[in-house]
Amino acid sequence: MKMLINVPETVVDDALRGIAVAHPELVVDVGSRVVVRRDAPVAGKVGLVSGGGSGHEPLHCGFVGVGMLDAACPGEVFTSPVPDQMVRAAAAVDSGAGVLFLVKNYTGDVLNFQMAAELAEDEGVRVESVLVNDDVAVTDSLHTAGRRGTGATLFVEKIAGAAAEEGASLDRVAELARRVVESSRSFGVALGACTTPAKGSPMFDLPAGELELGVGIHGEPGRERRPMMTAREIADYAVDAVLADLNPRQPVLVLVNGMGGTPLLELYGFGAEVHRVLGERGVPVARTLVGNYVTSLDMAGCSVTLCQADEELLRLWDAPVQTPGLRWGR
Amino acid sequence: MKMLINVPETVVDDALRGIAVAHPELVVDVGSRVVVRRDAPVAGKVGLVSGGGSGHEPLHCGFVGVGMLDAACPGEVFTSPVPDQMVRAAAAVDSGAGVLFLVKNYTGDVLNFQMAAELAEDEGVRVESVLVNDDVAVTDSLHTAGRRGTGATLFVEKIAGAAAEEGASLDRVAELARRVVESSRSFGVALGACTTPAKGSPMFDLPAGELELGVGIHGEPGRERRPMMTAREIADYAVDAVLADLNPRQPVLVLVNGMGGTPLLELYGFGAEVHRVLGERGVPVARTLVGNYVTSLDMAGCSVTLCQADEELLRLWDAPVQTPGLRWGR
Amino acid sequence: MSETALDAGFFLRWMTVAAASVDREAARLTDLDSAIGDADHGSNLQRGFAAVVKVLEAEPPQTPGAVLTTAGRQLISTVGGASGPLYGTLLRRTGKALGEAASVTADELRAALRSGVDAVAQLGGSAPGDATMLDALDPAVEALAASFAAAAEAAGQGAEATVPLQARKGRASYLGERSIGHQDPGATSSALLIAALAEAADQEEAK
Amino acid sequence: MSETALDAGFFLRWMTVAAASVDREAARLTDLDSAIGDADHGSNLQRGFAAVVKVLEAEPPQTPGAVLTTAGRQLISTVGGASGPLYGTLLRRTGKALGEAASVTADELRAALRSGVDAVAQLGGSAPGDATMLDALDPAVEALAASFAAAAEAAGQGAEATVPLQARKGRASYLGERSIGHQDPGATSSALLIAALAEAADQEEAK
Ligand SMILES: Nc1ncnc2c1ncn2[C@@H]1O[C@H](COP(=O)(O)OP(=O)(O)O)[C@@H](O)[C@H]1O
Ligand SMILES: Nc1ncnc2c1ncn2[C@@H]1O[C@H](COP(=O)(O)OP(=O)(O)O)[C@@H](O)[C@H]1O
Ligand SMILES: [Mg+2]
Ligand SMILES: [Mg+2]
Ligand SMILES: [Mg+2]
Ligand SMILES: [Mg+2]
Repeated sequence: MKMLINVPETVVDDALRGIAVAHPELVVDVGSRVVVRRDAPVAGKVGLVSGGGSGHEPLHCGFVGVGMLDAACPGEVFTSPVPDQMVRAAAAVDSGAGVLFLVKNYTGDVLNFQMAAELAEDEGVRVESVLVNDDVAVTDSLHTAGRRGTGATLFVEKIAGAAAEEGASLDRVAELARRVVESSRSFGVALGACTTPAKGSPMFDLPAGELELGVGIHGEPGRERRPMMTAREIADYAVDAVLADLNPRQPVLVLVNGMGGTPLLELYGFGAEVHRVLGERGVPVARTLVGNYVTSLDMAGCSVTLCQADEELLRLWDAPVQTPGLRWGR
Repeated sequence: MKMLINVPETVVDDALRGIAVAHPELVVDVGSRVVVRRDAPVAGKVGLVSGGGSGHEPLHCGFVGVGMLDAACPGEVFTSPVPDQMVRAAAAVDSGAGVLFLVKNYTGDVLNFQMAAELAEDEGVRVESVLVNDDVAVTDSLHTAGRRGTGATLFVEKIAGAAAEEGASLDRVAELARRVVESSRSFGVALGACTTPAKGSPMFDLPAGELELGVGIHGEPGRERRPMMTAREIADYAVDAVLADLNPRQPVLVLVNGMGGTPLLELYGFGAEVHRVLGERGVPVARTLVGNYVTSLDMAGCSVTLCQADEELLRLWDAPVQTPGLRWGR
Repeated sequence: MSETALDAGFFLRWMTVAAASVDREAARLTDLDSAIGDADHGSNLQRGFAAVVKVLEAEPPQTPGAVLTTAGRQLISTVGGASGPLYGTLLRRTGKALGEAASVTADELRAALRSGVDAVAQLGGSAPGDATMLDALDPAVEALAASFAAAAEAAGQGAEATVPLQARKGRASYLGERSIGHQDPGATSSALLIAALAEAADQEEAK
Repeated sequence: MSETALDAGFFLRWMTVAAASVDREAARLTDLDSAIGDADHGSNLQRGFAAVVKVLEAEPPQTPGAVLTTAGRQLISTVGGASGPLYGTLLRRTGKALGEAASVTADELRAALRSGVDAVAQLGGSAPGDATMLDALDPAVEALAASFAAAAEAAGQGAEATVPLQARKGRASYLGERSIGHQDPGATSSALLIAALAEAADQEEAK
């Protein structure tokens, strides 16, 4: 598998140097692997910190900026970052109003953020953590690591970010973030596997004419393999999987997310099918976002995330945001 | 090759329906294949119309909005649109101030826009056309169709769009657009071929361990094939190819463009290498944009576009823009 | 050359036969285009000629000239790409040259096709030898002086003669020397178009 | 069980042997992880143990406890993923339990490892049988009562015993029943770690 890289070992550092030149509004500490908005800490504002393995760009580094994250901590490709990064980020963004860690539910992310929270508190930073776990392909039981955090992370970071920007307290921002988590569910599908620089070959074998249902964003295989389906059938399947676990009584935010390797042309067509199913199921749509936001390197495929949005969440969703990956308003 | 589609025949219509649901600020006429900003025609404003084959998203439909295009005409995948579309678009966006056609230099686009211009003028619309031809991989001689239009299209649409938004006259906007064209050059590289829905298999065979230098954005093979190179080597090659044809005496706008199938993580790393070469060659950089903007379906690879920007071009580049694919300011 | 009068029915048959032939050969045309172009020539013409047949069936024009101008306009409105305006212009200009006569002779058709082909050359800024559709169309018009069959034969040979040529127009020109060794897709579809003309003439004779 | 006193040098050797073994087996660990995880376990530990060796060589700690707490801290700071905090905690807690003694007995090491392994279980919320590193570590500590060789043997068997198990913790748990039939990468690396301990002990005896 050919990649646009120098050597696998420097992929993340190289990307951080690129982010630095493309986004002068961010401070990129390549050595420590922390990306911080340039005006941090913002006086009186709760600091939002997220992070996780690299390979999901624009998540998380591309969501640092006004109205979203204050800092992001990128790990190696598909490997959660180490506590030192989060501790440093927390120190950089804490204005005294406390810091919220937004953590995708993977054992590695959970453990590293947990250690970081302890260390940061030792240094006098007040830290709250919110776990994002939206992927209905994984059952949330005692006998699993629980639902994965995937597309809903974007909703949580955006909405919590807007609240923090407005000056909400740490408890309030954390409560809103938890509400978004509870209101959001996702389902993902792969048409082809991704290739990590370290491995250099596709992470799983997907024969021609088959697709993988219920994939995560780390190139893990899914739970079921089926003969290839049309966009229409995939939309039916994914939306129904989400609705089996989320019964929206309010209009939903819809994220039609590309995994990285699927052309935007196809993704828009898929978005139309998602809207069609939602209409057929009687679910009204408040807002729709289509694009490559929570990716899995060059994986071909898509995911659907729904978030049932009350008026407050909707207002915060619409609030201005200015990051490399998400921008509107003002 | 698996695709997230229903049937190849409806791919463009399906995508247009998706664009309609995702972007209520645009009017999408699926039947006529014209995408227009909702407030068109804007009184006193020159109307900017572009278009071309589909498969390059967000170009062009994703660049319709305040500060950029007034309308876009998407053709079939990699096939230029038909004159009827441009005539309809021109009528929809003409406020009386005239319409500018921004045309990428491909025989099909040139001929269809040319016919459309004649027809629109017959209907009383004043039309000017500007040809974008930035790809240095193709020599511009009597014995070729001339340099292709690729990445510079984004610079032209953005800068001409900003001037039109400010109320510049048709002649003035056209003159600025031509200045951007003259000041811009591109070079593209493919690590893997793309697959069109109609063909269903990769457009050319690229053996493992080789890359294709000097590719366009239609899955055409390039001019030269070489053993695989590192990001560093590719940046050297691409930037030097551009600089052989453009000798910037002013700071440049840099577009580090992904072809669609290359992860953003890798693209940022490549962006860092492009900056390094430019530094080594003594070319100062004014602005850098990294991302998938002028794509070729799922082609793996990238292109580099430089535009030598005087103060006026730079000011217009920085002006507010609000489109699905490019957004900043205000 | 036969002096049979060619009426609107003949021209409708030409278009129908051409549409069927393009439909049958679409995959081959696209394959040729994928080697040196962008893999859409077959589907482009398939879409275009299907639309042509549809409009001609819905409201069959009454004169040879009207059949071709209608067909040409329809190609322009539905094909796109380089081939849409070029084939559209070929048929439109040929049709215009035929005027409003209810039927025309083969010689009149040949003269009209000449002006159609010249219009293609002018619009495309191209000449025979550039490895384009002109390499099939141009010799076909010349050979039409002898017979329809000779025209079809000349068009086929013209298409094959593009193989060793370096493309100088259209997308294939981007390949420079790498375009040598491939048959031009547009020349190939032009050969189909002229072969369809010969087939329509055969059917005419058999009547 | 031998009553040899194990000094800081012994623990430094353990870590050096472990690092070499992880380096050698990195591709295999990553392959196992790619079957049921995300294909990074090998490179994760390679990066981590390389950092451990570097820091231990730069400033070799003077006591067994300090060697292990330093190594554990270094793993936490460089590995990431699930295995970083888990292996880091294993070594840190084991090291803490060894206290500040200049040398320790094998029995003291076993007791310390017990508390290290318990800390892993607590941090991970996991138990033997979940198809994780605990399936190698837990039986290894038990077998250490007999000998280092027995511990290595038990860890290897424990790793193999994860093959028929359904994973209930970590990334592999997402696969549900599809995780059955694969050897857990973390259990495999744990077996390497314990084998490295036995090898260090062999070298100690050979001295
Ligand atoms: N300038 C030109 N003059 C004459 N024929 C041309 C010219 N440019 C392209 N063609 C013809 O058009 C054919 C390609 O048609 P098609 O694939 O449908 O359009 P596109 O190249 O836009 O994808 C070529 O094979 C060639 O025969
Ligand atoms: N909760 C847990 N308890 C014990 N061990 C675990 C747990 N979660 C994961 N592991 C171990 O970690 C290993 C995976 O490590 P690694 O691949 O480096 O991290 P990640 O899963 O984050 O990519 C698994 O094979 C398993 O042995
Ligand atoms: Mg990992
Ligand atoms: Mg085309
Ligand atoms: Mg073509
Ligand atoms: Mg792993």
